[in-house]
Amino acid sequence: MSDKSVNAPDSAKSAPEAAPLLRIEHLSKAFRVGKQQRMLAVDDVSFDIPAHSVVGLVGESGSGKTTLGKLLMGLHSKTAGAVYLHGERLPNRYRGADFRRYGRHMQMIFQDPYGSLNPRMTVEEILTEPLRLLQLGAARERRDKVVEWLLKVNLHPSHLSRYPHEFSGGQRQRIGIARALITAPDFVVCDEPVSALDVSVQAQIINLLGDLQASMGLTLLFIAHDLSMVRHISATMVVMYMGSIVEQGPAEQVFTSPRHPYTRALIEAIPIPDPELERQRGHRLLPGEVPSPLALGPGCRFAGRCSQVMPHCRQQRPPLLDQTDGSRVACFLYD
Amino acid sequence: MSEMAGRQSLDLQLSADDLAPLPRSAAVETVVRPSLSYWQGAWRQLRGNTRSMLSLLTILTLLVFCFVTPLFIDFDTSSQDLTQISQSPGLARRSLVVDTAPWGGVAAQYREAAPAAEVFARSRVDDLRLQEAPHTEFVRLAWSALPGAVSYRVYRHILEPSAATDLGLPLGETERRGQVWFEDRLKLKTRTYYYSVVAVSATGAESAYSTLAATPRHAISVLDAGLRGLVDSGDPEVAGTEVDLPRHLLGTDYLGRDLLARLVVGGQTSLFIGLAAPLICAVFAILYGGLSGYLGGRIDELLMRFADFVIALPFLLFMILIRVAMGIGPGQSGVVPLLVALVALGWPSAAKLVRGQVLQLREQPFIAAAQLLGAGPNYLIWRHMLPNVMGVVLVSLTFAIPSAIFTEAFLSFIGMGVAPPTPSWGAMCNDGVASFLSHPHELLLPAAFISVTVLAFNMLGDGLRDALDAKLRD
Amino acid sequence: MIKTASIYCRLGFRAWLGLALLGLTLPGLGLIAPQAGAEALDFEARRINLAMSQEPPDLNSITSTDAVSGLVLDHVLQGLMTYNQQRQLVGGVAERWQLRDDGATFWLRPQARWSDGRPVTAADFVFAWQQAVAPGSGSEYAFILFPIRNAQAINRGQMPVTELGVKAIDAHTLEVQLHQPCPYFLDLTAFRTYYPLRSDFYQAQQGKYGAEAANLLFNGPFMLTEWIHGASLKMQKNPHYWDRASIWLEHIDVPYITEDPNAHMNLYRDQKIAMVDGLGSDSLEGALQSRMQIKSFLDGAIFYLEFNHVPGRVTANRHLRKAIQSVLNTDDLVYKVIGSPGTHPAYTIFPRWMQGHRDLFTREYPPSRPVLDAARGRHYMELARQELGLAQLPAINLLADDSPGGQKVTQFLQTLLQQSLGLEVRVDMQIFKQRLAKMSAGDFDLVIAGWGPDYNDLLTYGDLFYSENMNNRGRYNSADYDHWVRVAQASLQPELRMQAFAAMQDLLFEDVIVVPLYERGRTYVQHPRLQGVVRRAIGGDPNFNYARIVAPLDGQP
Amino acid sequence: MTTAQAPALNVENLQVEFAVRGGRVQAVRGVSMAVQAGQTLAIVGESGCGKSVAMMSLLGLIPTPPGRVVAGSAQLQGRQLLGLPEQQLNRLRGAEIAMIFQDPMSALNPTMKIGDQIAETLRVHVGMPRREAWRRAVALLDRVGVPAAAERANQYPFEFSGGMLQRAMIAMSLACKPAVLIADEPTTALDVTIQNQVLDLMQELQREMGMAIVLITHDLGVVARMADQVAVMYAGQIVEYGSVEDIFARSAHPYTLGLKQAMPAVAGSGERLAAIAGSPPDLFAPPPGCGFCERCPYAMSICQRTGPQLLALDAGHSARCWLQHPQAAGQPAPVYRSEVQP
Amino acid sequence: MLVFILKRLLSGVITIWFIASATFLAMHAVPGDPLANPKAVSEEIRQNLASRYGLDQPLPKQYLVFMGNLLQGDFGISFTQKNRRVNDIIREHFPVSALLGVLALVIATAGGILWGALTAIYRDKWPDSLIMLLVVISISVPSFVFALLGQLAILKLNSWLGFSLLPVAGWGSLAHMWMPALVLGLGTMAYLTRLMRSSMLEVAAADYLRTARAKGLPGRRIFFRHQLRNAILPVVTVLGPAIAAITTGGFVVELVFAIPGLGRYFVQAVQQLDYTVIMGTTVFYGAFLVFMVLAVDILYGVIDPRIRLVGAGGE
Repeated sequence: MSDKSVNAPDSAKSAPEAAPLLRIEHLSKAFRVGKQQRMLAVDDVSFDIPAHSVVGLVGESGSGKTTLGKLLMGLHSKTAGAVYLHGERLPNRYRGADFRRYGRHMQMIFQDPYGSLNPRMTVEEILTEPLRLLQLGAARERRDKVVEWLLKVNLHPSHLSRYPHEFSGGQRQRIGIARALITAPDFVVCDEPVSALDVSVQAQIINLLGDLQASMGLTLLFIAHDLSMVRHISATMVVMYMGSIVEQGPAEQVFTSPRHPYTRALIEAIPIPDPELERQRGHRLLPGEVPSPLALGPGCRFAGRCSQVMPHCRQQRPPLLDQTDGSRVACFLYD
Repeated sequence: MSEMAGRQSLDLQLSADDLAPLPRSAAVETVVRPSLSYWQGAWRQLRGNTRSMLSLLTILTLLVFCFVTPLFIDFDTSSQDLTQISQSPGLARRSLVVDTAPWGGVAAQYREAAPAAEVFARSRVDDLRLQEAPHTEFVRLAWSALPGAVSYRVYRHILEPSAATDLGLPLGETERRGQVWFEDRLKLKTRTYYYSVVAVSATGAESAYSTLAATPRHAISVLDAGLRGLVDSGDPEVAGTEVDLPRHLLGTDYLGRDLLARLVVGGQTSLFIGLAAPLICAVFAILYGGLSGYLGGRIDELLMRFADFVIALPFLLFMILIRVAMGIGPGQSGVVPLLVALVALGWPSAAKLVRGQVLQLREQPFIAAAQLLGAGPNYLIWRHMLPNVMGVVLVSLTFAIPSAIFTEAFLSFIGMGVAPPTPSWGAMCNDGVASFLSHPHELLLPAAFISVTVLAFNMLGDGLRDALDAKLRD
Repeated sequence: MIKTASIYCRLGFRAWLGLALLGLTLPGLGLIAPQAGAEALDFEARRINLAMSQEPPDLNSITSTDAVSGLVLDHVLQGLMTYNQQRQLVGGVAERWQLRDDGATFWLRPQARWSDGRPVTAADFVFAWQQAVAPGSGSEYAFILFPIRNAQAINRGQMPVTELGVKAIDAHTLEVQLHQPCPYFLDLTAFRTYYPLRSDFYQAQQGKYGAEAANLLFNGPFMLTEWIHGASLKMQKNPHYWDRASIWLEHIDVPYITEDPNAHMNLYRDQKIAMVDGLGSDSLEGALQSRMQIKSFLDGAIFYLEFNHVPGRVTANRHLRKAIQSVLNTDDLVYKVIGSPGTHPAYTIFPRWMQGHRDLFTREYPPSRPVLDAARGRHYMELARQELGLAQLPAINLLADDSPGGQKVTQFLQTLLQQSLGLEVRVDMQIFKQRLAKMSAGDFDLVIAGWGPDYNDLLTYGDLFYSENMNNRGRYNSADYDHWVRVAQASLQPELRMQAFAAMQDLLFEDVIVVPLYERGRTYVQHPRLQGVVRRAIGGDPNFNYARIVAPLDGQP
Repeated sequence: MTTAQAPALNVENLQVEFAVRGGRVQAVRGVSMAVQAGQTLAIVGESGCGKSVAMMSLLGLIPTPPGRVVAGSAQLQGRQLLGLPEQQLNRLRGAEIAMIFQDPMSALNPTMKIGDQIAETLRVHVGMPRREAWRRAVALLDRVGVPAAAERANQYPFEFSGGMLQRAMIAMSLACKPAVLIADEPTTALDVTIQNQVLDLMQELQREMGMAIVLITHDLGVVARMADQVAVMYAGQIVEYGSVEDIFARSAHPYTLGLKQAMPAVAGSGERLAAIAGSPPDLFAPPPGCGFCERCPYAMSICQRTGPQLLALDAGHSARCWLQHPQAAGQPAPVYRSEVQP
Repeated sequence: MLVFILKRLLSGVITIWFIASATFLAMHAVPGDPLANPKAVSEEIRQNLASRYGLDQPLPKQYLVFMGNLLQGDFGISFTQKNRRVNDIIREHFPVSALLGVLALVIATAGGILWGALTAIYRDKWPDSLIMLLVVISISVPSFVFALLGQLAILKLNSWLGFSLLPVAGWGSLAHMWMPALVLGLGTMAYLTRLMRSSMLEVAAADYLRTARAKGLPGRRIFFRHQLRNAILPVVTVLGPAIAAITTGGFVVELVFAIPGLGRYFVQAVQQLDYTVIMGTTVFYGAFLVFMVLAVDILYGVIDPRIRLVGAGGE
């Protein structure tokens, strides 16, 4: 575990007794689809995010991970459940003042490096905006701070007067990171920050994020569909499937010895960049696809694709149960 | 395949220098291209488009032509030059000043003996002559009396008559018995006319015709010339002198009004309506559509339903109705009712466009990012949404302008546009249609101005759309 | 990456062009469709084709008011009296007649028949006239029957229609009682409101009389056999018409209805119609170029500038009116602006073709002509200003309608008054009905008005400024004028009447009741082989009852 | 490597340019590669490196103009592909050589039934009658694992999920049993579990039909799983070429190494990722030297001046790097770590 | 789909109610007297007329009466066309406008698709430039000018040929319609050509077209089966507004070519303040347009399976 030191201060992992920075309790979000139907995008999700730690959230598309991130930020109203920041319950539906209030503490980095920057604003305007809106620092200092952050994300002060379209995807993502972090928040949701980027650029961003997390003592919720990426950056891993958590535990452990059949299938599906290993391991195919969230049976949502499905899996939903080692799995196999 | 290439490379001998490690460049990246904002970029793109630039130039020229030149040149749109009615485009002409005092005519000798009917039908008036040199103020004809004639019919043709049924315009019939003269004042032009005189007997029988050719020269009456300050009207010697009439570069209309002046001032009307209506629409559309899209939910539904209603109104029918319902007071130009009608019916499509854009923008991450920073609705709308909506609005505005100009022209054409004497290009077309065959310039000139304007705005719109699109794709 | 279309569809360009042309010419297949009766004249079938500017709005003779309906009605119906080819008043349905101070008797032709073969009887006239004055019919021309005893009271709803002074003595004798002596009553009976209606047929239509061709019964030379609204009309010779022998034409077809004068001209050029009426000065040149025979006639309409005489209006000031009179150059207006041959400058409201006592009225009593003098005009203006006690004369409103001809004159006047008098004139351009409403309400200072005759007597013009006449929109009120009108109304002495009209004419000039502008001449071209078309100011115009087609010469189309 | 058999697809010195305002972009700068029947060649590289353009130009799919194949030859089972007239090319495309694309949703005609789109290929190339073609299309859909194929054939693309669409796409491209299948990032838009299914399907079909696959991808994991041969492309050129073992176990180019080390899975958990700094050169004005030299941690001064040729290392393994020049043997070279954590 | 149509029908009915009310309001706001006549009418006669048309009632009452009649599909009796029911006027004249409009629309659509496709195929070559030049001319010249020129052209053609190939004006046979329809459809054709061109180019760059080429389909098949069909979709969406523009924009053409369409009646009715005809025409046109737009939407659904199968059921 010592090799984690670069990414997260030891305290984060070794002090579970400390109150979590963010506590999520029975959080749900339902969207209305059409006139009658409701779609549960996030379904009764609870977990803690300890201060100064990196929690990874993985799942396939449609698993509700981005919705969860937006719920935490107040960008969606909460259908049920609660989120506590430093023990303070966050409002269910945010108003302007709430954003101003919590904006200093919580920020978000977005997936799409193209859509996340206003194309009509210069880099300076984009980076000054958070300071101005949250009324941080005097006008004079703001510029210094912007320059400081520009350098921190490896951009040049001469870029201040430039527009987003003049930058490459990686550069834009770095501007996005600077915008989110310039207010020095405690907690940042990174919503698939690298999935739209090339491999070599992904590494740059991940490194940058890691460095900043360490130096600022940030708490990150790192949302991704790439398990190896999550494993690389985070201490804890939360796996979601169709709006619910199916497994949660230390990243390394979840990655190397997954428990939930879904997690296992997910990990097995990742091609390993080593031909020999790749050829050695058998490919157990996870059949089928993520079913429609609108027509769900009473049972386990994974039952339809699960290789170890049992009859009562189809009748009843397995609860997310704490395991002896502190991880949690929602599967009757571990009941 | 690769062996060959490899061998070539291996032949190359490397020196120690070659193998020296390359000094590391700074980690901080630089961008080489010059910085351009969205609008700068779009402008640069637009500038590269010859057609758009030509259109822009045309539009600017038109605007200068209609709005700036009147500041320096006083265009008189209402003064009527009755000596130069429906003049084709051309330059100044010399004109003779003539005295137009009423003419007493010439005396006739009676020859009472009426010949037999068939003799009368074969005979014709003699000595048909011009009493004075012909000019455009009047042509005075006289002839010898024909025995048995009670009156004479006078005709005028522009071609040489070929038969008794081809004498041309029936100018009139002499009213008094024994009147053997006639004064023609009907719209005379400087061209050759063939005058024919036919005698009519008491029984209504007509004699054969006599014909005379006359070519009037351009003239202006003493009275008129005096009124217009071309001559000193007190001077008795003035008749017979020559004066220079004012120039009408693009000719005149049916009241002798200067077409150039009317085109300039008409352009003000047309362009004003064409620009103002879409502009007001755009402003309203931004407010309405922006509000609708931003608020969303029930209000959005309600607002959009109303917009749909307005869209569903039969456009031209309602244009006419609203315009007529608004009415035009005495002396008013009627621009306001037209503007109101255009705006009242024109805003919804632009509003829906804006709403669509706002809905799209609302989902953009940068809006969410600003929201997270506690940006209020005002801030979001003004700082983030509006600048991004402006491009689309601008393009739709450019396309709305020609259609507004067309609508104005159409309404004026069917007589429901601006009120005369206010000129507008459409109203001028309406005026010109009647005389299209004889004086095509009265229709073609204003129509050409409409066409050029519409064309320019359309092409500019095309270019603008391409330019803005290209910038969006970056 | 640059994404563009590449050309991969290698159809030959010619194939495409062919396809495109095919698509465009597909509608042209309709060319094969036959066009029956499409020629302007048909000698064999005795048919002429015409175009009208609009379709007849109302073919019910008792309510009809407009000229287009009048044109049709004068072909298909006939009153007691009628006008012949020489525009003289002759017997129509009436064979003989007698006009007295207190009434008139008409003996009807026994041969007069309705188009269903039944005879036209005196009762048909009684019914028609009663209907016309009945308040429920809402006839706007009811007043024209007011010389008949009790007509006005009935129209006001004060008496039952049966009290109308008209009786059928027997089937062919009609007895009329007059309210007061009416020297022009015979002329009135040629007017459409006096046409007969057969009660059984009329009532069988249940209020739809005149709505369609089938809802009409005819006693005139022609029958309306087909009426496709807005598109076409067809008239056919009435086999039951009493004077059918003198009717040569078998068919009058109106296959085109359009307001666009250019379309009329183009149709004529294309030999589709036999006549184009109302040529504007602009179409003359083209007509001359193609050597068309151009004709003109005075259609009876007099145009004048009417003032609002209501006290309080600046135009009630005589000097202001004088000022306008002394600068209004009608010659320029007629010769240069209107420029239509046959249109004459007017100096009185009595047209030049109306008979006086022995000669034409205007020859017997030539009207005074104003001397055009801008200086004097301004002098009058100054006088008016002083009388009105104003520092500056206010802008005055010139009410006008939005017809093209109206606009021309309006703009001419506006500029003229502005330039020569410095009088600011604000044009109040309104759509037709709005202008009428404003005129009736007296909401104007100046208005360009026109008047067409209803019957062949100077009084149809002269009583326009009678203080009780509703058509006196300027509300001119002068005891003198009223006196002379009453003389002209009641007297049977022609000389005295002419003197009365002359007195009105003098007052018109002296008091500047209105400023006459012009007498409208209509210019038209008609097919050279079409003859006998009657153009007239009184009665429906043009009239084809006596028209005939000259046999084609060899080799001529 | 067997040389007895002629390669299914053999590309030599392919050069592709795009005309842009003010000049040309040299998108593909002399690419040579070969793939045998039943084998898979993976082309790896970052976006914009020219890998897709190279393959599309073989099928005449790049828009012309502005695109243009400047030079090179490409032989499909010994037949020249480049410069073929459109009609002859049409006979080969879809029949002998087929291609599938990254985003199946946009790559299928939205207004045409899936079954029709598959049957269309058969009708055009084999001349099958309509009904038979439809039956075959259903059978193909069934073969690629689309459940209830008969009904699904009647549906439109928007009614399919991404994974199913990609299966349909594969069915369509393999309908005529082509000798070569070019797969352009076929799984990038898909979730891992679905990617796994699709890759599996491709392998299965390859075994069954024996076609050669050219797999364009940026995911080294997919390469490791699928490829026999690998071509690493950078800035329009192949910088390293070899068997999959060569590339993974003995990578000879700093770029290949950089790509590998940038992957979190390779880097091992908790370790700092080895990012490649900077970005690829602008091919509008390619640098005179090595295209990677700006970003290369081992760059020497010659790299900036002269571009290296492909240097053969072993049989079938070559790299475009001066470090592999015999005279550069003493230089600090990239260290290859073979340990990959499972 | 059925639910969708029913829903749209309902909203169409509400729209028509809105149109009717708006017309009623606007019309009664027009100053002037519908009963005014060039010859003065006595007060009694006026009263007789007013009660005949119900104009003596208070405005709200008139509105209710009007709405009641509207529900029964009765527009009343014309003020100026004495004794004629507005329903009859519409029944007789609308088919003329509609026929002309349909023909114009057919010409416009067929021409637009054809020319648009042509320009896209010959992009940046001379046929493209030529057609686009014509398009640009067509959209920038007012329709009344075209109408006049069109008529003149027929006249010249006839006199050059020596016989009447086409009638210069009037109504009756197909030959009468073709020039007016062309003039009427010209603007829309130009617009559709532009739309089709850009749509074709957009589709040409679409991925599925690349797929089609990769499948080795012959050019013709790609063009017709893949490109054209998808490129026509946006054209279909604007057909609704195009129908509106064409059917209500026919005044000028109807006037110039002496065509007994409804448009002319409307202008006349406004000038004559013929209340019932104004109401009738506007409401009828409004209803017609509402249902044409609905029809186009349904047509679009038929052509585009994405709409047809998913329906318009919310987000």
